[in-house]
Amino acid sequence: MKTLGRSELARMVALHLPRQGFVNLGIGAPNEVGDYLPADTDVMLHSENGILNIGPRPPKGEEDWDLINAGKIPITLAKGGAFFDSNLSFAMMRGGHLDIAVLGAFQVSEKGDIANWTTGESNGAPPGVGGAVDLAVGARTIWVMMDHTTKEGGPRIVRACTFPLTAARVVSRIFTNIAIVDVTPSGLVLDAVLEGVTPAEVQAVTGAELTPARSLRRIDMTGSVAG
Amino acid sequence: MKTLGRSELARMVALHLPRQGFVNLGIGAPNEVGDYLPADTDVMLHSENGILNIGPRPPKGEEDWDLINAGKIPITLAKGGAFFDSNLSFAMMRGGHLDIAVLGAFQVSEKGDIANWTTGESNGAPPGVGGAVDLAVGARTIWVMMDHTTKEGGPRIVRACTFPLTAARVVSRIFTNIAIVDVTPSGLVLDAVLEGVTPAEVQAVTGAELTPARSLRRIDMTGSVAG
Amino acid sequence: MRNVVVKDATAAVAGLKDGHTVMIGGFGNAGLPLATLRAIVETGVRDLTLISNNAGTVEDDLTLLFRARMVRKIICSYPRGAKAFTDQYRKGEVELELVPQGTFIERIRAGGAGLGGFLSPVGLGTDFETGKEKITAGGREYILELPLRADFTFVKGKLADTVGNVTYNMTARNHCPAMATAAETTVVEVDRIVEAGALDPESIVTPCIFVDRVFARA
Amino acid sequence: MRNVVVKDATAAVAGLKDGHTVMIGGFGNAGLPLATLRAIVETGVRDLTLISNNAGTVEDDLTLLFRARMVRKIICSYPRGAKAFTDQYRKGEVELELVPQGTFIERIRAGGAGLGGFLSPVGLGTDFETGKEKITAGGREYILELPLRADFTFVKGKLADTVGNVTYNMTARNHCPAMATAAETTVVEVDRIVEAGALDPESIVTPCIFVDRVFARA
Repeated sequence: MKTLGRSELARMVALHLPRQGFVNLGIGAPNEVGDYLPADTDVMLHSENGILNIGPRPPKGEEDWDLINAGKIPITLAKGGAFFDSNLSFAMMRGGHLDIAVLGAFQVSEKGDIANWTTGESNGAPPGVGGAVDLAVGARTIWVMMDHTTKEGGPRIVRACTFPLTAARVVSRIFTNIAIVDVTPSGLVLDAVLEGVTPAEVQAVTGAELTPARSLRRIDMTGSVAG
Repeated sequence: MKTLGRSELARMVALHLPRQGFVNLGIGAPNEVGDYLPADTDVMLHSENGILNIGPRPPKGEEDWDLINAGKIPITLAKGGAFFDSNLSFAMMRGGHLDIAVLGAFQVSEKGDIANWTTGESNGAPPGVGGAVDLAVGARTIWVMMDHTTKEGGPRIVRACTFPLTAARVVSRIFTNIAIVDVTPSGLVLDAVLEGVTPAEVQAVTGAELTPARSLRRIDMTGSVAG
Repeated sequence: MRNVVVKDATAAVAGLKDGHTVMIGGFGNAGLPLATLRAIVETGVRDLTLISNNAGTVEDDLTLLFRARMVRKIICSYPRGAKAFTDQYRKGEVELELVPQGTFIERIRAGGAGLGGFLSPVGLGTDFETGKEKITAGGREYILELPLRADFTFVKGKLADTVGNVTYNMTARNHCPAMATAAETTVVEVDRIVEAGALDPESIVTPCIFVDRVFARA
Repeated sequence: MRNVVVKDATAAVAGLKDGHTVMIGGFGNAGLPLATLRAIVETGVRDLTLISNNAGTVEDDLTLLFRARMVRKIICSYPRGAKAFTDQYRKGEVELELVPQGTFIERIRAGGAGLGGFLSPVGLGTDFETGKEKITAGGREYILELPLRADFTFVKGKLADTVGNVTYNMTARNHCPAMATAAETTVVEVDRIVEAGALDPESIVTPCIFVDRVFARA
């Protein structure tokens, strides 16, 4: 089955962000969404280590290790940005001030439960959680961005998460490398499918029932969505 | 009976403050203590509306109404001072960061209970509390400064407060216009008496038992204490 | 780029409705958004629940709202010396919830920070524990204090940039930053508006995420 | 005038004892007081309870304390990628209390602000509610989270004045200001010390009341 590349998936998410609002891009793949925001976007990016309005990545050699994001990657501050302490940063999250958080996940359930901090199988290695739970509970809208299946081909969108939960009933939309799925009160709705992939094929690798949207949209290999 | 004037009482309290530390002077009479601090003191004055290290009063005509103390009186900022919001200011109080608070009071009990926010007899007027309770609970050491008796000559130092409490068991020392009284686990100790006043006379206008200190000190009419 | 500048105080109070809960910054006159208060009076709204440290004096301050009989209830720490409020309070026309000031501002912070409440030692053994749940934690007894939130917050800043970052002036900061976090709509009246990027990002006290409208006092 | 400047990192860690609880600021290396960490290693203290967001990496950071086997327990949010810690954790030689980061820093703030705890929605219905009291307030269920305090806090600032006021550098601010409020003794390692009055009083992040010692990183 064809799948979107990581960059194209990031681009697809970026194209779905509103023109303005306060957005937190999770560590890892979600963070790449920032690279695909239009230059004239009014979106302001937040990072939980105490910065609002993150600018483009710094040029090579101009990194400052006191100016990093939650993934500990060097960043820049855009015009109109601000620094603050962790208490205020997490107040922004827990207090519902962030419009959207885009998170990676191991599993999402049909009810919108998210499991993204541990698989529970650590082989004795210490677990880490960071700001994952605070973000999943706090932001007004939670989008997940992940591969549709595990490396072994098993489903990540499931009826009930088997991995330890990050938060219950918070995810509203799932962007994967083959589809866009909305979490609605009446179940999962298949909003868009990658070109060359059928809804039936998506359903076959999904662990919960998908209802195709009335007008199913098409994702092309660049991550653009039409229809 | 002779009594100390308001200014001399303020001076007496000032002379008892340590050479350094963080001190909050309550609204009203206690606030005048600041006028009698030695010029070279290392004491830093806090006010709950968000300032640390209050300087001398501003010259007439140079008042700035954005720079006031908790009594809404214009002040100045001393070198090394800082402004902050009310949350941090009350965290300083509640969190035990202030060394001493000097408070006015209607009544203090022999156990160190303080009643200083209302007499409970308002004739229908609204009560006001401000930061009185936070301060009485939060500062590490609570000193009270008040007239020894009511206008009618009744005691303000009592076995149990009859007015609504501000906080229970917090006062460690009481400075009055005729005496200094320490609140100890074994009861009230008369530490100093104004010249021309006898311990028996102090006891007569006190509503709880006073034990004279081993070496009773003498207060002169300027508020200096010797012995 | 985001731009939250509105033309004047009238535009700043748009959407304020009867029955709303309104936070107003300030300690005495420091931090009080006076142009905003005048504009609120012009709206003619009624039955407001006011959350502000004081209740005015005898001057043109929160007194304006009481004179115009817009307030049903006030939550505050120190309403003494407030003539118009006192008259209405004596007649039973306005309700008072008196809160120790540190508890007052911590409840507002809790509202803005998404907390369900906090355990405070302040008020134990006094009238201020009446009607409140007591909880023992770490071997000590505390009062459970609940968050405060509002429909609108109106505060006074010193400078705002066009995206909505705000600084304050000296002790006029007081309750304003916490209140700015705890309302559906936060409006900041400032002395002057500057371009985005003109404020030191290390010295911004209220980041723009909390701010919906700013306007310059005329 | 108050003067809290000490000569060097060795003087800064004086009084640190076996079994102490120690907060260390920083998110990754930003805000990490590295000279202080080296001085802590020199003291040879043991059985520390560490409160810090991370547990080091493979470099000279918190790893130093684990390599020297000084830590009995760590309270943190993200100890992944921490080689020395991980080795000891696997062998059961060090205890881990994992806390969501927002809860972590709010517990520290509660410790510094004299609160007995707070009600948080974070972690409900997850492993993070295990063993914690649940309290219903305002019709909603919350987890009761308890305060954290320490014997020593060590953080990294940008500038300090001689009386102990502190500013931070960009995202190196992170957990440092809250930690500075929550210890018996707070020590700040800075890039440079300036005279009292040289810092803008509006831009001081940690007022000197919270600070016991400052020293300039060599």
